Amino acid sequence: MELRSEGVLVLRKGRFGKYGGQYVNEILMPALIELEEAFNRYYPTPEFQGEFQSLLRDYGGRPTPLYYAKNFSELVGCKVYLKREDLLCGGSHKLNNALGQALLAKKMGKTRLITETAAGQHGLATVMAGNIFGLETEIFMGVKDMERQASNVKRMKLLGAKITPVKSGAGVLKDAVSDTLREWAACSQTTHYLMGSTVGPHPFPTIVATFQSVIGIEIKQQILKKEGRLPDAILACGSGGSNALGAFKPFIGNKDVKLYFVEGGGESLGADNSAAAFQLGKPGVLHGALMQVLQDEHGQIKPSKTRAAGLNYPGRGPEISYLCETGRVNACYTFDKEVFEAVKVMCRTEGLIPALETAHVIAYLLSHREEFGRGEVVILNYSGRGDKDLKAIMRYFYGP
Amino acid sequence: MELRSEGVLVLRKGRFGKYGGQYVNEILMPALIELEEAFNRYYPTPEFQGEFQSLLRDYGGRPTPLYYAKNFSELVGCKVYLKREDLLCGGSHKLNNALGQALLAKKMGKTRLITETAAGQHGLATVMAGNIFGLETEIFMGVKDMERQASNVKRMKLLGAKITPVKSGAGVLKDAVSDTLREWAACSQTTHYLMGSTVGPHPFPTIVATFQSVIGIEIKQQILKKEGRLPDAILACGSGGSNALGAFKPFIGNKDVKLYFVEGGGESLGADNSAAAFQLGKPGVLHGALMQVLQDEHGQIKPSKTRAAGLNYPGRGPEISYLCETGRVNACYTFDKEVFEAVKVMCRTEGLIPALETAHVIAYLLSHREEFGRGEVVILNYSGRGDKDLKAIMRYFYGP
Amino acid sequence: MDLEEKLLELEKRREGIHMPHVYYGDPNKDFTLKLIKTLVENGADLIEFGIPFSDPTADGPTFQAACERALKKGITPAKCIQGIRNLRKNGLETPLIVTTYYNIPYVTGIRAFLKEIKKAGAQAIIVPDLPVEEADTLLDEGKKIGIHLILQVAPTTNKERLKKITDIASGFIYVIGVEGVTGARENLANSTLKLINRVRRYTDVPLLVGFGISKKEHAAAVVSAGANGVVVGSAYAKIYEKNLEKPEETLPEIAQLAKQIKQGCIEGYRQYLMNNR
Amino acid sequence: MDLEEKLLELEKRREGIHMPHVYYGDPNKDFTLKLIKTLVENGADLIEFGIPFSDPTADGPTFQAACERALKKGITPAKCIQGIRNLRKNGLETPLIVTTYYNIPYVTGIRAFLKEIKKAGAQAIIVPDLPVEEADTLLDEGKKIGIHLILQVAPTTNKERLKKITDIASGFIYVIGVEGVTGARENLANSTLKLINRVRRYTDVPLLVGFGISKKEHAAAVVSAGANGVVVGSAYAKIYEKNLEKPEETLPEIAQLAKQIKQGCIEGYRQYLMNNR
Ligand SMILES: Cc1ncc(COP(=O)(O)O)c(C=O)c1O
Ligand SMILES: Cc1ncc(COP(=O)(O)O)c(C=O)c1O
Repeated sequence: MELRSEGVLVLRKGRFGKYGGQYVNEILMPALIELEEAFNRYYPTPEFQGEFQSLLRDYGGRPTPLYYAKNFSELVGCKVYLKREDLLCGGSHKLNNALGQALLAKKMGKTRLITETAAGQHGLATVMAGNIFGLETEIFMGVKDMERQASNVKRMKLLGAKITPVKSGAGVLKDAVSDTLREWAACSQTTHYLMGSTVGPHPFPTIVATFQSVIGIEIKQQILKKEGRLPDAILACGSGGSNALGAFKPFIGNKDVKLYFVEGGGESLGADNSAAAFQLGKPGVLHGALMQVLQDEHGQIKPSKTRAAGLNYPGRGPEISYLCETGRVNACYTFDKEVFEAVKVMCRTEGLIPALETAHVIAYLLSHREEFGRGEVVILNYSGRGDKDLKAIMRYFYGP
Repeated sequence: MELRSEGVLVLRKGRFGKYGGQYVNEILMPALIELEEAFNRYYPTPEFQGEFQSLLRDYGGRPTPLYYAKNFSELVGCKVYLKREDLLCGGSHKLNNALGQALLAKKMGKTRLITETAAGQHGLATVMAGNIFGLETEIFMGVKDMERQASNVKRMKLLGAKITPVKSGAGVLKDAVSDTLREWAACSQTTHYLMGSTVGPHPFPTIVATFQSVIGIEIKQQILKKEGRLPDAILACGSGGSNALGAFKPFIGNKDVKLYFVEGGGESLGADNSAAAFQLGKPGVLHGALMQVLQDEHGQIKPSKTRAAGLNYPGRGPEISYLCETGRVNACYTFDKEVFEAVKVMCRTEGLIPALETAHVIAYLLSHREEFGRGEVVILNYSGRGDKDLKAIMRYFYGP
Repeated sequence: MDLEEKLLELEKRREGIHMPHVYYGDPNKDFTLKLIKTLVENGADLIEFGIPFSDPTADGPTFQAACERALKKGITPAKCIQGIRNLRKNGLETPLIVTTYYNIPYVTGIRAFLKEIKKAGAQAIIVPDLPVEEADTLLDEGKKIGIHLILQVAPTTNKERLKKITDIASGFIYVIGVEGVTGARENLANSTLKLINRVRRYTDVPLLVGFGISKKEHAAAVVSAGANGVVVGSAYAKIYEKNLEKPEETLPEIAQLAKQIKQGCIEGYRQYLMNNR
Repeated sequence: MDLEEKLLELEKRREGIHMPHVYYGDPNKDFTLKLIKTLVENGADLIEFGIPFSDPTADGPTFQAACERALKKGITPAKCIQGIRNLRKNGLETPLIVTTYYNIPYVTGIRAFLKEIKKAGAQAIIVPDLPVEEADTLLDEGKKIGIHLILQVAPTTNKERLKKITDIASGFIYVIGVEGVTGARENLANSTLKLINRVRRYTDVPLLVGFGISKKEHAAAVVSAGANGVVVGSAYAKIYEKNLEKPEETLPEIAQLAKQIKQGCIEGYRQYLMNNR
């Protein structure tokens, strides 16, 4: 059976090219099957759509604006629009997915949500959505991430989430995902794992991309209204790929729209100093899916490294892995130093403090101006605001 | 000459009943006159409106949603809608006014903005707007407020504002306003004082209320669409009154819509422990206008006290003073303790962390449920998010 | 003595006018009484008698601190007015010009307040936060009661406003020499001298220049440029605030500055006459 | 010895099967070799030979730590396979069931990997993150090469899946006794016994129960309930991890537990026969 989902050839269910699959323990298979069935059953219904869309609008603040960044455009020389996911309730694109999955979990009769978080944005979105639907939430978070995203830990705690520190491994996202999978194995009948990005076993990548594609759908309408034509390029940062796929999917078939996926270069592309899985990784199986992943020659997964907690994951989701493999999406990266400088540039030109993750696309554009012609219309998916990173940014520029 | 502006009788220019006026040094009079003329000249033009409205929409994120808070409604027993000014770029309603005035300043050929801030929200909005229009910004902030709203100080600094700590008096908003007026006296020909609330000499109260009334205009459209009728009540917190007037003004003539203005009760209504100027103050002249103000029997202005920095001002703007005097608006208050508890309730029911200022309206509704009938439609102007107050809130609930 | 008489007398004596500005009660009442005595004995022609206000937005750091200290000591407007009475009782003849912010007379009631200060012995009032636009009540009541409202003009005041202000001015006009707030300044702004010329074109009412005057040379310069005199405030306060424990010890230094300023006023007038021969 | 032969032999001996699970190289290679020797000498019938993986998502804290220690010591899959060779060279006859996560064979290539472990002397493979849906390649290649893919069933596995899994199972079936991850548990869940019954209805393939088994009583209970044996892993690791400096010192204690578990398996079988007379 051949399926075409938004321009991507799907040869086998849950596969994007060779990527994807369901590499999980038998314990979890029934939960995945149940989830897929529930998604197929509920998602297309008018009831689900009604409830979901009205929450996105009234609670989340959708549609988010597409802002023509005049000052920044003058600086870089092309016509730059920012898709303002930073204005979404909670401060990043994560709520699109969290609301959708929480609603689904509610319909499935689950009473509890678990998830992992790195930047804290997804954890925050999950507890927000959980509270709305009266679902308990438990958030797994690496101890290193808890430290560097301390303000989001506070927010989640205040909202009533149980926060479980993950000490194993390097105490970062990869380890938190592992522990959440372990917890899910113990409670999958009552509890939904609200996966935070387009990673993990099928059907998660598809579900998350579907919920996030509202971003790209809005971009298309908005840019047609503003420019009367499609953009020349769309840039998004990412690790798992949820904000990128959200923005890209409706444009996959529009071959003239160049798509750029910017991952965390970290300090350098040298050994163990980076999160650039498309530069340094190869296909492998992690956390339930075959994807591009940082690993050594023996197949041991390597920890990633970047100052942006939300990009600090060694794997790239199956769909973005496939799209980069086929060349439809350009895989790029920027280094931490450029990223911090990009934060400052956005602060000064447009009065906006971006999240460190988001600053990767800004940095990319700043250091690759020559790739974009003067009249070109370039859209940056502005995935989140920098409130969570305030401490790190201040320390970077003004010392401790 | 009798004017009717949105239902308020204006007997004399810049007066609301007896309140208002222009009690400033001669040095500043020319700047006020110039400002009034510029506002009258530019504001009604399609160019100004076009630029202003498109910034409000694309940069600010307007319209902000009107969210039916189901869980919170169930708790309090009436039908509660939140007007989501917390979703506005920057995290509060302040940007509505800052964008408008900065655009005006630009048209007037000013090169610099100065202002005062307490919660930091207005300072933040001012530097955002300043950066957009390429105007330098200097923010005066009381040293006590700088401490308790430290995260907003960081944001403003990062965005490039010059921040001038105000040590005089109690190091709070009142003192910062005084110092900004002093600074303005030295530079009014090149610099615009971007007044942050509906206070100060004419034309500031009118200009600010005009820019903020977008809130109420949207509320009216939204509630008519959602409920097919006007609301039974609208509640807003305030000190100067900008978010309250913004929400109220389009409803002043709709006598069936009850309007509640909630000021900061502080610790108690006892001596020097409160900011409840409508309870404890009387008419007086401060910072350029006649208004309801906390003062001793000799006419010395008394410092106000509340944990909410943004409500910590001894004066109530002229228009809200008038509306409360005539009884059109109910002047109410809540105490700090109730306010913190209200933060928690909103966190748990709706997944939203409100600003301490905003939590005043939530607290009022929680402690006065009996005033609102089961079927009644009540709108809370949800003026800002609590990110800036995270530290104080955490300390209140979990200790230092 | 009546204000206008006094101004006329100085005019006859061909002297520039020296008006020190003090805030009553800083750091205590007794000191202010002594301070005024010292100033008058050393060349003060008029006294600007400040009633402290909690939020003196036209004042710089020196006078803000002065107000704060006085208020902390429990000074009230009533006590200030009592101070005026005491000065008169002690035989002071120098005209007293009360300065305070508008909320102080407002809460008492404009008429009542003016009557009280008149009865106590004041001749005029300056309200730095009361532009002509808001001055009707005070003007009217002042006229009835016999208290001059001293109006101010500033470098920002345009032609139209200058005309309006000079038209209704009585007593003298307070020329704010710089854009900003009160406070001693090192140098005199060039614009101050231009401003004097500009105002002079509209009126013969005496012009006293204030804000920033702190030296004999300043006084000489503004008077020679056509002003009738100077207001000196923060410069005096800066002397005694160095020794708040025993401010009396600074009175000789204050006396010396007062003499110099007055000397500047006299020399300035001489220069003015030479220039305009 | 061939896996099926061994299982048959144990069946004939009317003994429950005891399969300890170790992670090779924790805390070093030598110890693991000694550990396996000790286990075999004290009643291990099969050995589940774990190749450490960086992200063992089906393992609890004990085995996570074991993997982490081994990897820190530089253990690689190649070294593990060398370990199997060494065991065989030293005369070990016990069937070896390799356990590892799917990425390890995936990066080598499934066929190459299976060939290598076969050549080294392994009989079967367990891949905890490989459900039947993803197992085709490994099943096919395993069949060709002669490596059993040991499939798992869990408490969450429904009828339909049970049928599907049991239909293609070979060697034995690994019954995951609890919802969760590996790790010694104090008590046996009631549901474990029910699950054995449920699976038994679909297949005659031997059933080995793992996850949480840590005591003789557990072994006895599951075997008497109809399982063919038990897998015990973390319980052994928990003994030597207390003395990682000299883990050899803990071998006697491990030997004792191994004997007890085996005793439980034997008693359980006896009980099973009595129950089913
Ligand atoms: C603001 C922001 N942008 C981007 C990301 C990256 O995630 P994804 O690749 O799923 O979009 C994160 C993750 O936390 C984030 O917080
Ligand atoms: C979130 C928020 N709400 C309310 C206020 C009160 O100001 P106003 O009375 O002008 O609306 C402030 C002031 O800083 C604020 O930050």
